[in-house]
Amino acid sequence: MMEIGLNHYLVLSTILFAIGLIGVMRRKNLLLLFFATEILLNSVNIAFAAISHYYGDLTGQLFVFFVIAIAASEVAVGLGLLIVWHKRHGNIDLDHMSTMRG
Amino acid sequence: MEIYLYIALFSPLVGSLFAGLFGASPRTKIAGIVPSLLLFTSFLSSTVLLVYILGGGEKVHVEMMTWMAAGDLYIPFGFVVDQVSVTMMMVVTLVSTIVHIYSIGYMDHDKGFNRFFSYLSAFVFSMMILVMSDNFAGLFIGWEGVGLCSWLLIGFWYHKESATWAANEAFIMNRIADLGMLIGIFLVYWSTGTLQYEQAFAAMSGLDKEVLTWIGIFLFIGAMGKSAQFPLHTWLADAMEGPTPVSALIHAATMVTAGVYLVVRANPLYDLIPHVGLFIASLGAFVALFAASMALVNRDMKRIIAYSTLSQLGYMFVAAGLGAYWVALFHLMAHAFFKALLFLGAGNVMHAMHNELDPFKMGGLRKVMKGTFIMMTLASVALAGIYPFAGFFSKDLILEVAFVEQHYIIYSVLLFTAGLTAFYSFRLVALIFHGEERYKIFGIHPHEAYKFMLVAMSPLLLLAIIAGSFKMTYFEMVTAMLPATEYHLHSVVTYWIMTIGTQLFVILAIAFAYKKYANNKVKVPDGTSKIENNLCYKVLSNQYYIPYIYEEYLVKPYRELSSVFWKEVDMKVVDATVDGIAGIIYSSGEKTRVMQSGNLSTMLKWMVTGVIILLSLAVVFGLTARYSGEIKAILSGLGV
Amino acid sequence: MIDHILSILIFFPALAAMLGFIIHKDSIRAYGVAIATIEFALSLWLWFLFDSNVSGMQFMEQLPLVPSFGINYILGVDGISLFIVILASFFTMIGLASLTDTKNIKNMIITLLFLQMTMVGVFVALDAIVFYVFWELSLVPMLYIIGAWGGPLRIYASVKFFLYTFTGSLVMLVGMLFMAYYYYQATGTWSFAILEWYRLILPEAFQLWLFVAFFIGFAIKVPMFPFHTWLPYAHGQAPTIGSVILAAILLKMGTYAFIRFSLPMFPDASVFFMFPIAILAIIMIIYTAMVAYAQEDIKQVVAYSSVSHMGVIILGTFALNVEGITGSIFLMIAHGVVSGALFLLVGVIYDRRHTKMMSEFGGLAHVMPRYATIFGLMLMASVGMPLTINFVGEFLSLLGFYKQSHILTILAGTAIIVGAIYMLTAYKKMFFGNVTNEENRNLPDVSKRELLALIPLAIITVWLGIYPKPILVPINNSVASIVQLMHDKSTTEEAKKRIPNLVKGEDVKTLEKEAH
Amino acid sequence: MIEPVNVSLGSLNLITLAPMLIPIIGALLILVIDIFKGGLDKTLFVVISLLFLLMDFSALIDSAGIFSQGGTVMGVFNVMLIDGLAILSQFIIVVASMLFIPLALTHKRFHEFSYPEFFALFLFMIAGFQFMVATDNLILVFVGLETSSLALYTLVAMHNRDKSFEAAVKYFTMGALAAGFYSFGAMVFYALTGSVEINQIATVLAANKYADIAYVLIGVVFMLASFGFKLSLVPFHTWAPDVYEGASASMAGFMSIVPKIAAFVVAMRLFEFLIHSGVVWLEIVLYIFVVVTMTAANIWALVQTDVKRMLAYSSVSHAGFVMAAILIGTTQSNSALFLYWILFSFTNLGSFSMLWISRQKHLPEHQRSDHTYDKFAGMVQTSPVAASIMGLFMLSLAGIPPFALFWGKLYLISSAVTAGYTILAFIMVLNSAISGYYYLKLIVYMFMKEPLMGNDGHVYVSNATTALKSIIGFAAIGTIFAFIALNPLLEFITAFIYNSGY
Repeated sequence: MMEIGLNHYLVLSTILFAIGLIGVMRRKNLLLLFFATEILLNSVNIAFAAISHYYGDLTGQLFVFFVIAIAASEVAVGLGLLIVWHKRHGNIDLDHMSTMRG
Repeated sequence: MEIYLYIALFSPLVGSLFAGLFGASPRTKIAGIVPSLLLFTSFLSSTVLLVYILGGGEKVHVEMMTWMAAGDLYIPFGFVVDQVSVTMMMVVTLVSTIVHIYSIGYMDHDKGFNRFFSYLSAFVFSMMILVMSDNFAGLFIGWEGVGLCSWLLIGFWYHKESATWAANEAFIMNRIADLGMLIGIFLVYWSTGTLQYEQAFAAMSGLDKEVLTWIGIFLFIGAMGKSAQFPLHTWLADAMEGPTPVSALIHAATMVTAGVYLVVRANPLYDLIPHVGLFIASLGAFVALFAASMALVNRDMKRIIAYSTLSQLGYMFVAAGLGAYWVALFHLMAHAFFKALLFLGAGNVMHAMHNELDPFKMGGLRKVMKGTFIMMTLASVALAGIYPFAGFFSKDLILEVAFVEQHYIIYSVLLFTAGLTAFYSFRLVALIFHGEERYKIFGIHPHEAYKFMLVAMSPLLLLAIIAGSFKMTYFEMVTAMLPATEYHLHSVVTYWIMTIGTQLFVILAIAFAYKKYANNKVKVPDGTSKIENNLCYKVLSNQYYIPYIYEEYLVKPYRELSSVFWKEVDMKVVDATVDGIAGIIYSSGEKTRVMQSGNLSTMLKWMVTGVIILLSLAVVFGLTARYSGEIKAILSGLGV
Repeated sequence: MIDHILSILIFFPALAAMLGFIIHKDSIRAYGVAIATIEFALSLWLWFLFDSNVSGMQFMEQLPLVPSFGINYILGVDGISLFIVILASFFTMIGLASLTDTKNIKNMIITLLFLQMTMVGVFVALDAIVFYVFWELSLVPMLYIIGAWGGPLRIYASVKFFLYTFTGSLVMLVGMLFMAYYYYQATGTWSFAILEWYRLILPEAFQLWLFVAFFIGFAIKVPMFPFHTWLPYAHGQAPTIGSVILAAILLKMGTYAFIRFSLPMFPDASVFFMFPIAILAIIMIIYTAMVAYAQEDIKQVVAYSSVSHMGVIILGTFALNVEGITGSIFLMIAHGVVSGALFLLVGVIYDRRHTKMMSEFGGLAHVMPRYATIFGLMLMASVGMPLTINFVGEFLSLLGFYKQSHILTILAGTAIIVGAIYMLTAYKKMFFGNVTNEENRNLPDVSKRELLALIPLAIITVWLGIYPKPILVPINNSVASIVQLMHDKSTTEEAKKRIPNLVKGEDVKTLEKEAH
Repeated sequence: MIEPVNVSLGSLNLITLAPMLIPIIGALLILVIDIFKGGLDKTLFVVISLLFLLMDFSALIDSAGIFSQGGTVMGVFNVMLIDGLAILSQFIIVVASMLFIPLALTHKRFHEFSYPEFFALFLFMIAGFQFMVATDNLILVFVGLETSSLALYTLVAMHNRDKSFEAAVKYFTMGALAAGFYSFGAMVFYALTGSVEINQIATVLAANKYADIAYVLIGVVFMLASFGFKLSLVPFHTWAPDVYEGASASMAGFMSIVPKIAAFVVAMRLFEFLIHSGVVWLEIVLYIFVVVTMTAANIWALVQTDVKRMLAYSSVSHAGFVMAAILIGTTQSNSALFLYWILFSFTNLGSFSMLWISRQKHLPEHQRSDHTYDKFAGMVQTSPVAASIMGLFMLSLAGIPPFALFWGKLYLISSAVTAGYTILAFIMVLNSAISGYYYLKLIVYMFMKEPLMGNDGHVYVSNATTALKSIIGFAAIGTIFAFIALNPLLEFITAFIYNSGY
């Protein structure tokens, strides 16, 4: 049985982060894009928690709490914007969102 | 005596300014009379100075004020009246007084009358500065001043394209020579530390031969321009576009002799560099022959006289180049008298003939223009150097000089030229005054000039006849300054053989000219006769194609090159580079602004791309740091 | 008041310009002329108070601005700058006096007064940053003048003028900052004072690149080949007054700066770059003269002729001896007067015909004899006729450089030939011949107002040509001190040899003076 | 039993928290007032905000006094850090905000100002920025960053136009990604050192001699990306032009100043120790960033047709310019950064305010965006004073002496020269030269072109009130007479920077 160590967590975190990044790049739907950013933040949370445990230091977990809080408020703001946008335009597609350019 | 110096110098200026006041007003006689009177005053003052100098007086030297002073350079407005300059002053003031008076009549009907006198007096003023200055810079002021006035006067009839063209040509060609002069002056300054004649010449004896040679060459280049020596000679013939009194004064008597004056003035320098002197003499001899040959076939009365002037200038340079400065100066003086006379006579003829210049279209004018006929004939005799006219004394002397100095080639060239001179002079006289009255075909009714014009010319006539008799007085005076070399042939026999031989040769030439042209068979050439299609004739009448060559190979390329410089180089290379750089910056903005597509997805991709680039840079850097040793080894293995 | 005369000279026009905003536009011209006249009188007073025998700076003013960074408001004049200041105020005055009616005349006059402030400021500033401030600031009014009152390509021309000069001077700024830093290293305090910088002896390597940095700024301003292409556009498009001031004063900033900065600060580099710069100058002289010859627009002829003449000024400057530098400074003034006058003259005909193409004219001498006369005089001055103002400068400049190189001087001397070629050709095209264009038949000759500007210039042209001494003496004294400074500061053998030592010569000269 | 935690209030040093607490209290107060009585006029909230900002300002002066006597102060469990950087940047933040708030007093009615929440959010945002700069704890930085950013997104969106929403969404999404980068970067540092305090991180890294340089670099990369977003370094700048265009001009002006100085301070704290410890990679990368940002933003600004968008790119370029100060990392350059930013604030505030007062509610047909160049054509003929002032700001931005920004550039370039970055100095000046073009373009339009048909000049001041005019006047005077205040300012800044050990 393999011992699950810090490195595994970190790798997991990195993989999740990469997934988040890819999602950020690929998604054309605003809502899914927000999901991708949540994945990003949460991947970091995993790593923080693991490292915090590794060092036996609470700072990391403190960070995690703050990240969670911030992610929550971000979602609030983001969804608010999304709703307004949807009300006005009837879609949440990124490709329709390019009146300003150049 | 200083007061006379100032009067002599500044009266022409006052006259010029006075006439200038009337510049814009309609023609008024007073604008001609006052400058003439002032010039006469100047002449009188010069005479006083001459008498004073002749009486063994010290030379008069004044320093009016500082002109330029910078660093070690100190240039005053200084003027000196010595034996050399007083000679020139006499020539200048005398001839110009006469020309002024003559012009009152000649320019009678011209609406630029007032302007003309203003220019003419200004010219005299510049010429006086030129001859009286005690330093090279002052000389240069006069030098350029006469050039300016010459430009104004040649282009006096500025509505004529040919006149303005000739004026510009004269100015520019003189400028080329002036550059040489200027460089000569610089060289004088940096090698002697001063531009005052006295100190500079005194310092020259201690200078390196090479430096002196260069000074001599550059100063002579200046002289070549003003005195229209080959290859800068073309302007003189074209300058005949100016009113005839101008040609008499500027392009015969005074300005063109400035070059000779310069060489004479710089005699201490040229004494030190005889090889340059020899070059000057050779060039002079060449020009004498060259110009005379062109005069042989020319069909423009004034141009013929102009070429003769050129030819005579050649004589003067021979004398000056061979060290016979006083002879050069003497010939200069004598030449001024008879040549001015010749020109003024030509002016009368022109007036009579309504500005017709082709002697072939005249003929038989002696009946209507007796006075002019006599004067021009005598002037031509003097020019040809027949005893006892002025030309004999001065010109034969030059031949003697060449002979005594054992430059036999020069001597023979000059001798031959003397014959040519006689021929073309009398060809002109014959064509104008003798033979059939060809002008009648053209419906012209010639008339003699005003009396007072002829009277005004008479002093010149007198001098053209008797100037030779002043030879010894002159010699005594001027040799106080110039090397007093007397040129005596070793044996009296040789002397007589030479003199008589020369005279005979000249007379023969005259006779030949008369025979050929003073008859009724002379026709107005129409380009069909055999002689006109002769190669020689063509070459000569086209002035050896030199003006053509200049036009084709200098002027045109210059114009085209200028155009290329502007349109191709300046606009398409220099400016386009600047605009191109700006354009590249701007267009790169235009091209890359698509990066800002406005699409959020793209923007996010850019951010991630940024991170990836940074990460890969980090990896590269990390690897480089890690394997720096190996990389170095590989690189050194590759010979980097 | 005497203690602050320079500040007054700088800020009086600016203050007046501010007040000008409240003046009604019908009386603004009178106001402008009055202000400019007072300014000119002040500058003459400055000359009156100026002690010609002192070679150093006079009327120094000093006020700390940013002492912690070594920036101080330092002013002073010496013989080199005095006359350019007077010239600046003079040209503003006659420019305003002869100003023709244009749109927005109020803006124009206010702008000109601001421009005057910057012009005076540049020439009296003795702190590099203060200098730089005025140097850059002068671009702005000029930009406006060209851009708002110019010809069809005015915007292109003005922006090009601005950006080109701006770029160059920014490079110069880096040089200045490095200079200050070097001073800081040497002394432990920051300073931008030019006179302090004079005391530094820099290693040659530093001198070389600093020289280049400064050179780029100055060369574009002058403008030297190949940085000159903004000038024809600027001149071609600018209104008359703009061209006049540009040619008469603004271009002189570059050459002045060479003498104020490059020479005394980098003597070794000056010697090192002497020949390359001289070659550039010669290219300027000959090449631009030829380009001028090819022009079809009379204003462009004058514009390119400016470049050509600036070449002689540069050459004189890099003669690195008293004769040459004195000559080049004198030529700056001379060229200011003459080219200013020529641009005014072109303006005269432009006002009448609204064209500057020479082919449109011909035979003007018949119609406008006075105009032709004054033009002729200025033309002769421009080609360097002795007894006109230009000759003194050209003669001394070339004379000076002859000491350094014979061949190059001969090449540069062709200025007097090529200059004559294009000028005479242009004159011939415009004034000689018969009146071919009917529109020219009834042109009025120069008016009183135009004469008001032209006559003083004509008088100066002749007067200073005959009697340049009152100007030459102060210039000479100041230049002598700079040359001596350069000699003392130079480190290389070559430089010591090229830059004359005047101390030995001093005794000889006094002896000579006694002898006279 | 759990021991009661005894923490004396004195050791908490709550005074360090005072400047942040004041705006928060103000924000809460506004919300409370609104709860009790809705529909109050915006002037009330403007005044309240101003008052609280003033109090904030005096609290800052207090801290400045403490700092200048006793040096750096830590407080609240060593989380708060009051050093020169913190104080200077807070000064800039608070003063700029005070100048910004009155811009709400427009002549026309705009949607956002009718909500009291606008002002509350604004004050929260200020507090967030203050937190960001007044700590070296990465957590608190993160909290401050996000507080202010989230408030900012909302403020942008409140302008209530299509473009504003689009801008807010873009800004928000990219901001979220940047937050992800930030937290990842912080995680890496935490993993390496076990600490989230910059001081600690520096100490630990130095102690093991940067053994894990590769991991450090990864952390740095993510931090760079995060701050690159905030500072709009190319290629993380793409939000800037769109957001500036979408936001109201006043908000855009605000964004070009305040958020960036906060980010600069954090970047300075984080990157300079790395550079100084010899992370050459960072130096190279920053060099590239500086050059690319300056140049690319400049050439994009060249081709803009809208003034506000041009100013957006110009702000990006200026940010790149100032980033050079962090790269150089000497006391002089850090002082130059602050000096530059103070002077830049005046000028940029002025120019955006000029745009703000010319804001129309409805665009005419031929006008494609709010502030096209065409709109300003011939401005000098109809409203010469406004045109002159706008021209002044443009000249200042272009770095024409003696206007404000010139001195900033001067000092910054001097610091580059002094530190041996001569090539960089040349690149900087060449970029200044390029930037001259687009600033000049506006001047050309205003002064040298003929006005468009039917433009009576009213449009340029259509939105002006006394308050707005005073702000602009203030900015203009500051721009012109900057050189008078320069010396005290420079001495003050240098002393603070030097005493903070930067």
